[in-house]
Amino acid sequence: MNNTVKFKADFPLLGKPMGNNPLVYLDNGATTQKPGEVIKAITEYYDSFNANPHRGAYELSIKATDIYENARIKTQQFINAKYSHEIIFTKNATESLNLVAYSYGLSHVGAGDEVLIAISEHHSNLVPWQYVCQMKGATLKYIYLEEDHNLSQRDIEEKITEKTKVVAVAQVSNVLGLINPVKEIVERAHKAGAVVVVDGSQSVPHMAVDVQDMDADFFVFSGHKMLSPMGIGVLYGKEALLNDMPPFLMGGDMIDYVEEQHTDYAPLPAKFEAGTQNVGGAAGLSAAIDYLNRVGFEYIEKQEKELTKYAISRMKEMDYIELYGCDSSRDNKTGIVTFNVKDVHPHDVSTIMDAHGVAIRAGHHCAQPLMIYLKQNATCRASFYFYNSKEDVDKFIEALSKVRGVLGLGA
Amino acid sequence: MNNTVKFKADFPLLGKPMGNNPLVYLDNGATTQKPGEVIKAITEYYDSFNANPHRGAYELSIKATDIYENARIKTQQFINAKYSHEIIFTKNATESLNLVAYSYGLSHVGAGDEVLIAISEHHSNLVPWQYVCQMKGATLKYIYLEEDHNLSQRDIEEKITEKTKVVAVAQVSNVLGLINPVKEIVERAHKAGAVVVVDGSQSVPHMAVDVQDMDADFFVFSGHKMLSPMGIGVLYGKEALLNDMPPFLMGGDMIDYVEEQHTDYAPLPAKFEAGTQNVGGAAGLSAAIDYLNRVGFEYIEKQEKELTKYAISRMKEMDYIELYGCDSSRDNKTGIVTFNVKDVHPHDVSTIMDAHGVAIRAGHHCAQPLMIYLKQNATCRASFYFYNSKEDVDKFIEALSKVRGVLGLGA
Amino acid sequence: MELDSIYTELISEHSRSTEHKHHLECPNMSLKGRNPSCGDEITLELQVEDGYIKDASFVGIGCAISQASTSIMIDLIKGESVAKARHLANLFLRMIKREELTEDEEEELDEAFALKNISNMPARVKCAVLSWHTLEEAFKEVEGKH
Amino acid sequence: MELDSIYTELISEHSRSTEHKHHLECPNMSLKGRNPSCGDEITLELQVEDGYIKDASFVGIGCAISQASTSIMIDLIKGESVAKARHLANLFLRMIKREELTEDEEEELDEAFALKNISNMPARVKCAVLSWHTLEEAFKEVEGKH
Ligand SMILES: Cc1ncc(COP(=O)(O)O)c(C=O)c1O
Ligand SMILES: Cc1ncc(COP(=O)(O)O)c(C=O)c1O
Repeated sequence: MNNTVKFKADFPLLGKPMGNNPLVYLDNGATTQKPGEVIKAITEYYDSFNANPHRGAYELSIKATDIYENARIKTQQFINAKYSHEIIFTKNATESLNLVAYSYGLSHVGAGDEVLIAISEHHSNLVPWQYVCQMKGATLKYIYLEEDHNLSQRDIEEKITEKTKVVAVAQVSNVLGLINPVKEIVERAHKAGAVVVVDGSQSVPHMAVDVQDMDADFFVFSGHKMLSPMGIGVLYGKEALLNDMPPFLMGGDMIDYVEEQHTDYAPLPAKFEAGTQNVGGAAGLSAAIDYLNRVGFEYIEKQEKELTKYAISRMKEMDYIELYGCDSSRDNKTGIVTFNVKDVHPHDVSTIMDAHGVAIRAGHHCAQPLMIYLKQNATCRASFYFYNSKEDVDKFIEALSKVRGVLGLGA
Repeated sequence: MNNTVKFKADFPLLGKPMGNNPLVYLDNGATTQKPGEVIKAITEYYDSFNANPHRGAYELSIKATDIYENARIKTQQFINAKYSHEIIFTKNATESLNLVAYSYGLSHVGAGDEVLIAISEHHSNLVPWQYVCQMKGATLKYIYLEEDHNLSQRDIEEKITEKTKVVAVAQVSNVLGLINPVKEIVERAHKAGAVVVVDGSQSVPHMAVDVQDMDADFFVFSGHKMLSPMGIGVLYGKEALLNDMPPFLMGGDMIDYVEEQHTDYAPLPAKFEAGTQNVGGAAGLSAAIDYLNRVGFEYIEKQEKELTKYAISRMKEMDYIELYGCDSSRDNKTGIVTFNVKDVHPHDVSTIMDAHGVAIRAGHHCAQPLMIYLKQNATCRASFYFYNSKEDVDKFIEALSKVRGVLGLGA
Repeated sequence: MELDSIYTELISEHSRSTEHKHHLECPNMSLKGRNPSCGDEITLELQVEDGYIKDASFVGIGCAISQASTSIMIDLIKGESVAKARHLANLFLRMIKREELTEDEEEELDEAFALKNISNMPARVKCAVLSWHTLEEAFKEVEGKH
Repeated sequence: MELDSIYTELISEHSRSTEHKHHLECPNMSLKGRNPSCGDEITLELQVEDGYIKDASFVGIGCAISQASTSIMIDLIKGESVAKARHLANLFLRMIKREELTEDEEEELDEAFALKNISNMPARVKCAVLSWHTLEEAFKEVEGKH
């Protein structure tokens, strides 16, 4: 049995047919499927350990607290944070980014300052910074792209200045699938006195990440894109920064003392975790990290690289396919392949692929400024995960080759 | 087989022992246990329908969208909202309250204005209003209590004035367990031109709620306190108010058009739901509403009332027990019983009860201003749900009667 | 889902047709319709005189289904009274909402009836109704001005 | 969890004892310790002369475990050198963190060793260590001033 067959068997949904066809799931950039043991971790939590953590002195609540805090420690180790209290649980990467924008952004960005982001950012790492700049009279600047769709080296060198207070950039763009030089960006930003927010939504699931080595000030990601349930996300922040920031969501569990007109906030991490947290989600995240560690990022990266290389080579044989972000000269391509079929709208492509059991994404991928920049109304995206196989790519290519025919266009 | 035995069998965790004793779970005010069919709804979602909703044109994503949007419609019907787009999903009641405070509060409360809340509010409906008042130079005022711990009628009559912009009050206090006259408060507030935020965290799980009849402007609650998984909460808001409000969390899925320097936000409900939502949580919430509808609030209210009456009568026989909120003259008591054991700290009470398998809460219950007002450092709380039985109360009383003895105090 | 029940020959042909895809010389009505989630955008141009649609055309981008639906719609409404066009829009939107139509009504929709199967594809419904909604909105705006 | 391994007679007695629960006449050190989640609050008062703890007492409210732990601690440190008191605090906190102690060290802790089982009750650990932490903090503050 080869590896992907073995892995696929761990995922209940991947064995299910889609209509009359076996499912070929290639929308892993949007969300991944969940292995049985992650689903079981959720079930077990509700079957045997469910209670409100932190709030009860009874055994059940202590167990729930353990599960929750162990998930924090596992997450800390997973991205190599220095302290577990630098890990804040949120509901998704979007909330994590909003937390940074509201709490750090609004209190550290002022009139005349600049925030620098990449043109390829996901809306979740873009709209909050628009908001901060509008509220504060600051300027939002963009890093544009090279010919090969990598971030412009010149922009990185020239646009980080003493005016820059925050640089916010994805480690991997969810459309272009290219690994950005975040370590270099962090180094330049720190020299200029700016903090760097790294959006790891598309990197953490696919490659080993070390936030200390990268020296990111903030780092965010979503559980659901890395085998975990929905409703759990992560914000990493350096202790000193988090300590200095005002709280964001306010309410139960994030306070030490509340009087009628005054509140003392709790220390990290509680300070940023208001209200009852998603312990079932944290249990799932723990199980997902265990699973990923067992598969190993060496294998994950290798498998995704092979699939991507193979898919791109097959697509290049089809002269009516346009590719984006697929010609990087830097050996930094991940498992995301964005493309268009000439004369066919992406939504028709995805409908036709769907009829063949192949699930891909079509649209703006929450990156409209990038679409405008690429002069595309919309694009198609296939995104792989380690459980995808060469056969999946073959089925994808086969379905793709039928698209124009269905619409009465020549091949 | 009597009803509670029947119901208990639906809840996997309620059949589990706690140490050497069968579990008597009386911390339902903190979070409830989940019936097997809710747990199954989550499992089924991840086994068979998991995808990112709204974002894909393929079948799986459409199914996920259906599950998510059906949960919205079910929630609408459950609290009788006028439109399903008046239902915004959040991660918990705390986020819902913060959304209202940040989005409505910061834009509608100004210098010299007043926000009025009850002294018995949960920190989640208190600290955000402190924040709004501090940011805006407004004054935070309090409705204090009558002798019998109901909200002061005089304060309700006198403290809602033209200066009042927001009244925020729980329908049921999580410490006192008394139903507050929210309909009357809404009427008075509307006459004065104020909006009313009703915190339904402790009411929605236990009684039929009709937001249109109550005429609340905003209404919030958490799924996990009503049989649902953690990580899903609800904000109801009147369409016109929500339409006028600026967005809160910003990012994917809450936009129509994003340009480099400008964003058009999506219409309701998407406008307030940024990022990938907790579809598994919504699937669980749907199943929980189905379950509650089948049990019926008539039964739920009756059972909880009986248990409470019985528990209070037994506790009144013990002259070393002090009760809070248990002498209302208004027939408005719910299944929450807050008390202290003379000369014993609540944490010792709860540890000793726990050793007998009885799970209760001890502490400030996220209501420190109320604790200060009641001149209590902390209190104990037993909170019932419909699956609790008279035998549970007996075991609770039995354990309670041993507390002082364990500490070498006379009975 | 059966692909050929969606991308029928008729729809494919209309989707590629450029017959109505141009600017009018002297439109007296023009309205933009947009589908944010698809990035689709069409502008409908009408020349309405004495309550009749003398001429109609469109420009813009969109998927095969929205393009075909627009082309078919213009075929149908050109030369008809505004009242009739609004009636047809109403029928079409009801059909897509899966409301039961009479046989006569189905016949009235003519080629547009070929889009009925789209009602089974929630993700594409927006594409099929874009032009018809835009038409409705255009007339509503005029009405509002009276 | 066995209740009698927690609420032993010794602990119950100390928790009710008022021997050390009063203000000192002339304390030269005093520090507040608080447990926000319990609402517990003690103030430790010390009279330190020539590196020795001449007298010690406390006031405040708390659960049986925190009161007993405080009472036992004061018994132990009264009359001892500051160095010895800090050494004992260190031993106690290590014990509660479940670190292995030698038999000698266990003996040094004397009655405080009776609180060892609290280390199995995560929810109550904070109660047991409150006074010891406060003691540590008090000496740290003094140190800072030199
Ligand atoms: C009255 C009341 N309001 C708000 C909350 C906060 O709910 P959550 O912690 O689920 O956000 C609670 C429960 O803790 C509550 O009892
Ligand atoms: C690069 C990137 N950033 C942020 C997000 C937002 O993640 P979520 O929707 O889980 O909040 C996504 C995924 O949608 C993404 O791909």
